[in-house]
Amino acid sequence: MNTRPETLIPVIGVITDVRLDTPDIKTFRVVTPDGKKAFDHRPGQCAMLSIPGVGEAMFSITSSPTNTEYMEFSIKKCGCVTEWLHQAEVGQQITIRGPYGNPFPVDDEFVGKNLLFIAGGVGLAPLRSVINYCRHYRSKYGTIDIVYGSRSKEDLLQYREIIEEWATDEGINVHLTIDREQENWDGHVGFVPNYVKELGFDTNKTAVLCGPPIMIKFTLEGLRSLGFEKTQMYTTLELKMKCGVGKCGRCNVGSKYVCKDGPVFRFDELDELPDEY
Amino acid sequence: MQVNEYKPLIVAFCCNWCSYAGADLAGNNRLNYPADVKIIRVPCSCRVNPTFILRAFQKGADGVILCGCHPGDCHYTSGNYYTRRRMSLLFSMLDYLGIERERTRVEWVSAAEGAKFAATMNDFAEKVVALGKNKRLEDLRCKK
Amino acid sequence: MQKITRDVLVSKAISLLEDGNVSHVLGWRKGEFDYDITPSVFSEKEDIENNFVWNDFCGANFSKYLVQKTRKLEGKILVFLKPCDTYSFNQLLTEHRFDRDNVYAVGIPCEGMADISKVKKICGEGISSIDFDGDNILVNTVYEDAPIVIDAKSVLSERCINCKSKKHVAFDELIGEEGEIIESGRFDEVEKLEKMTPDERFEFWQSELSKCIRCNACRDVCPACTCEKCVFDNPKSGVENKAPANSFEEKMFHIIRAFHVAGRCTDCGECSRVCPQDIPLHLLNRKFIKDIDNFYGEYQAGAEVGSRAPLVDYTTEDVEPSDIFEGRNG
Amino acid sequence: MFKSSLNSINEIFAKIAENATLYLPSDNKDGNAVYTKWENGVVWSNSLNTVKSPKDFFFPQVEDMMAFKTEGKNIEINDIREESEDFVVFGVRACDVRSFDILDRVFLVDPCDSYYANRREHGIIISVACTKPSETCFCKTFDIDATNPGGDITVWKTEDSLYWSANTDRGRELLSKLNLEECGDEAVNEQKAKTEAILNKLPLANLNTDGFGGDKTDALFDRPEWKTLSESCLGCGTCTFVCPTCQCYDIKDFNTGNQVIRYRCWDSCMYSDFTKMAHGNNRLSQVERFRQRFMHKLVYYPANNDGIFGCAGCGRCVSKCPISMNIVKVMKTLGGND
Repeated sequence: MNTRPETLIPVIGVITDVRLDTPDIKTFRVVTPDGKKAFDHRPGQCAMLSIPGVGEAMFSITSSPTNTEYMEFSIKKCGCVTEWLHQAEVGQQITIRGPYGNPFPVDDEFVGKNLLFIAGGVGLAPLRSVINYCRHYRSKYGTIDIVYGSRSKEDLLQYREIIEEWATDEGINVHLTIDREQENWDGHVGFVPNYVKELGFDTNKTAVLCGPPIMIKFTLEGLRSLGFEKTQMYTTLELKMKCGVGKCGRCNVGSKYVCKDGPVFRFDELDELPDEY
Repeated sequence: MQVNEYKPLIVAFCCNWCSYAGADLAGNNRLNYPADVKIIRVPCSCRVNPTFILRAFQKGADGVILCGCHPGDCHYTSGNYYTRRRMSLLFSMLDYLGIERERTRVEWVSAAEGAKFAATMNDFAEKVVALGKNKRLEDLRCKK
Repeated sequence: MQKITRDVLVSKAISLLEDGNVSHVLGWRKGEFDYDITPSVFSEKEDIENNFVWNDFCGANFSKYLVQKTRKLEGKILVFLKPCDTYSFNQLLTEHRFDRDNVYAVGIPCEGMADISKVKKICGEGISSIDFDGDNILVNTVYEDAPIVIDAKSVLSERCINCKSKKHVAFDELIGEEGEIIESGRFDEVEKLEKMTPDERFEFWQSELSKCIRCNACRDVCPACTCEKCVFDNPKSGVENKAPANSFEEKMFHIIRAFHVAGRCTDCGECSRVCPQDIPLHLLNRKFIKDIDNFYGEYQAGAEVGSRAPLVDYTTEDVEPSDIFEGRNG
Repeated sequence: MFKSSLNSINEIFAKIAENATLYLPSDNKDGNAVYTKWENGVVWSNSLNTVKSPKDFFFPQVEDMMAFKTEGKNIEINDIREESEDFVVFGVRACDVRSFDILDRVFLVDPCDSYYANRREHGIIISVACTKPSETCFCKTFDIDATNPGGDITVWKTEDSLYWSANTDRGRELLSKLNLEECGDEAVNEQKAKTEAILNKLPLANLNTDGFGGDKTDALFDRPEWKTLSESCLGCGTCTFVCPTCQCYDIKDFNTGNQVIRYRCWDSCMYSDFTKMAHGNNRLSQVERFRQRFMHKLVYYPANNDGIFGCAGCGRCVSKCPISMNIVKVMKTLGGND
C-alpha cells in the first residue's frame, strides 16, 4: 500500500442544505459525514467538488472562513457536474478536496483600507466569502461599498442576506443594480460598469472585482477613469482545472497557474501576464 | 470450472416492431430460451451502432446478437437493409481482428416467429457456451 | 526521384499568383534536414522561390487542409495534388466539405514517395543532407565521408509500393503526363491475414494495436475524418475514450475509426504514414475496402464526385451477415 | 570506474534482474527500440533511442488513482494505490535523464504527487552515454552532456566493453552487487572525445537559447510568426506523447458498472478540448494551443524553475511530427539567430 499523502484523493462531503438562489444558481451547504467542516480555508480559496462518474470541477468557497461549521458553494448550472449537482437532494454525498489557491490579502493589504466590492451575476460567490469575513472582523477595515448587479432581481444571488444583513450593517453601503427595468424594482437599473462610474467612488479604496470577463473589462476602465491604480484592484480568475495543484498543466496564464498562483490576482500582476484568460 | 457451470452473458438487440414482439410471443407461448439472454429494445435494428456492439462486449457480454425485421418488412421501409450492410462489414472486421465469429450474429425474426426466436437464442447460447468466456474483446476493469 | 522538377512547380505557382488567379499556394515548405517537409501556405513570390520544395519526401496530402483553409483564407487557393490526393479531394467535395470554386487544383505526377524511416534503416542516424540523382537517393551523414547511395525504389513507402493509381481524378490543370489506374497488390497483405487462423490474427492485431499511444495523429491527418467533434472526444457520446487504458480501448478506437471511414476512405495511406508507432492502420481500412468490393461490387471512394458511398446505400439482394464467411477458412 | 566485457552483458542483466524488474531498450518487430522487460533472450537494442520516452516508468500514460463505490446517496472512496515494485531502467540516454529532473520539479514539489514519488523511489536509472547521436539531437543546446549522462549509474559503451560508474548511493549499492572489475577511465575519456567530436558536427549543434527563458514572455507571446509556424499543425498529440518532459494530464472517471475508477491519463495542450470548460475556452485556435506548448517549454517552465528549460533536446518530436513542425523550427524562427 502506498501510504504517502495524496492531495488528489478527496474526502466525502454531505450536502446538508440546498437553497435555490436564482433560477439557475443554487447554494449548497457541505459538511463531512460526521458533521464537521471538511477543512479550513481563507477567503477567496477554492475547492474541488466531484461526483464519481460525472466529473470533478473547481468551485470557489462562498461561505466565510469565520463560519466554522460548514462550507457553502453557490453554483450556477452550466456544465455536466453543475447540472448533476442541481438535481442533487439533501443527504447526497459528493467528494471534496482542497483548499486550493491563494486567498485575498484580507489580513495584510486589506487591513485598514476602505473596501469596494464589485460583482456581477454569480461573480458574487467568491466575494461573499471575503465580504462576510470583513464583516466579521469589521474593525480591521474602513468603509465597505458593495456594488452588485445582475440580469434581473431574480438573478441577484444571496438577495435576502444582502438586504437583511449587509445593507443593515453600519458602514456598509450596498448598491444594487439590474440590467433591465422590471416590476417591483425601485433600485438602480443599468450595467455594473456604468453604475460604478455614476457612483463615482473616491480612490481611497481597494477594489475587488469579480464577474463575467466583459464586465471586468469595462469596470476596470471605469475605475481607471476615476483614478484608481492597478495596484489597488484585485480580481479572481477562473480557467479549466483538473488537479488544483499546478501539475496538470492547463490553467496557466503565462507562467502562472491559476490554481496555485491564483485565483486571486492584483491587476498589475495580471498586466505582466499574457492576455490569455 | 466445469463447462456446464459457465453462464454466458448474451446481449440481444431486438427491434421494437418485429423481434421484440417475437420475443414476447416466445414468452407467451412459454418457449424456453436461456435466461442469460438480455434483451435491449431498439426502435429499429439500424439504430444499433457498431459502438453498441463493442460496448456490450466491453461491459462483459460473451455474445451479441442483433434481431430485426425480415429484409423487406422493416417498419421504416429500409432500416434493416442498412443494418445488413453495416453488420456484414463489422462482423467481417471483428473476425479479421481474430475475434471469434460465433460471438456475433444477425437474425431476422418477425413478430410471428416466437418459436424461431427461442430456437435462435438456444442455438446462439449453445455456440457461445462452447466458445467460453469472451477474452479477446473484454475490458478487465469491468470485471472488478 | 520525381520526374517533374521543383522549378516547374515554382514557376507555375508564381505565374498563377502573379496573374491574380490565385492568392495563396498550398505547398511543401523546406525543413531542417531535406526530409522534414511541412505543409504550408505560401502567398509571396520570394517565399516560394526560397522555401518551396518538391522531392521524394513530399508525402503530405493537402486535401484535408482545404476544409480549413478555404474557410479562413480570402481568395482562391492553388493546391498541388498527387494522383492519390485527388481521390481525397473528390471525396471531400462529395461530402461538401469545401467550396470547389475557391480552389485551383494542379495535378502533378508522382513517382512514389520515400519513407524516411526506411532510409534511416539503411544509412543510420546522423543525416546531414540528402540529394537526388536519377533513381538514387544520396545521403550524406556525419559518420561517413562519402554519400550513401540508396535505390529510391527500395525505400518507397508502403502506400507507394502498392500505389493504386497514377491517374488524377480531379484537377483544373495537369502538369506532366497523365498516368493510369494500376492493378496494385494492395490487398495482398489483407489476404495474408485472412488466411491466418483467428488465433494468429488476434495475436497480430493485439501486438500491433497495443503499440497505440492514442496521439490521434491518424485521425487528425485523415481526409475522411472531418467531423467537427469526434465521438471519442465527446463526453456526451458515451464512448469517449481518451487514452489507451487497456487492450479493449485500443481496439475500440481503431475499429470504430476504420468503420466510420469505411466506404469513404480512399486508401491514401496518410494514417500509416503519420503513425509514430508504425501501426499498419491501412490494413484495417483496406479490409473494409476489400469487403465492400467483394460484397457490394467494386467501389473506389473519391473516384468520382457525388458517388454514393456503399454504407449509405443498399440493394435488396445484399449478402446476409451470416453468409459472409462462406468459402473462407478460420 | 568498473569494467565489463560487452559479451557478458546478459549475465549482468541477469544479476540485476535477480532483485528488481529490469527494463531495457530492445528492438520490436518493426526494428524500433522499445523499453522491454528483460528476460533471457531479450537483446539490448543498438538504436540510439526509443520511440517512446522512459517517462512511462514514472508517469504512465494511464494510471488508476482511486475507486469509488456508490450506493444510493452514499459514496465510498477506496485508495487503490499500491507500493511500486523495485525496478531498474537500463539504457537511458542523457536527454531522458534530464527529463526526470524536469518532471521531478513538477511532481515532487509540494504537494508531492505520491503516484510519481512512489515509482521514483523504487526505480533505479542506469544511463548509457551516446556514441552515435542523430541529426535530430540537440541536447547540447540545453547544456546536457551526452557523453556523461548521469542517473544512478552511468555506463559507457566502447567497441567491446562497458564501463560503469555509480553516481548515487543507490547506484553504488547496485553496482557493488555486480562484482565488476575496477579500471581506469582512459578508455572512457577516449570514447567521450570521439562522441564529442560528432556532437559538434551535428546540424543542430549550434542551436541557441538566447531568445528564450523565463523573462521572455512579452518578447515572444505576440510574435506574428506563431501563425505561420502553427498553420499546418494537425492538433494531434504525437509531439506531447513522445516527449519525455510533457507532463500535462487529465483526470477522468470510468464507470465499470460495479464501481467508478478515477484514472489519470496523459493529455495534450495541442488538443482542442484541453482548456475547454463549461463557460468557454481560453485557447480557441490552434495558434494559441501551439504557442502554449512551446512557450511552456521555453519560457514558462524556466520562469518557474530557475531558468531550466522544459526541453531535453531528445529529438523525438523532430522525427515523429506528422507535419515536421517542431521545437527546433520554432526556436530558429523566434530565437533570432538565423
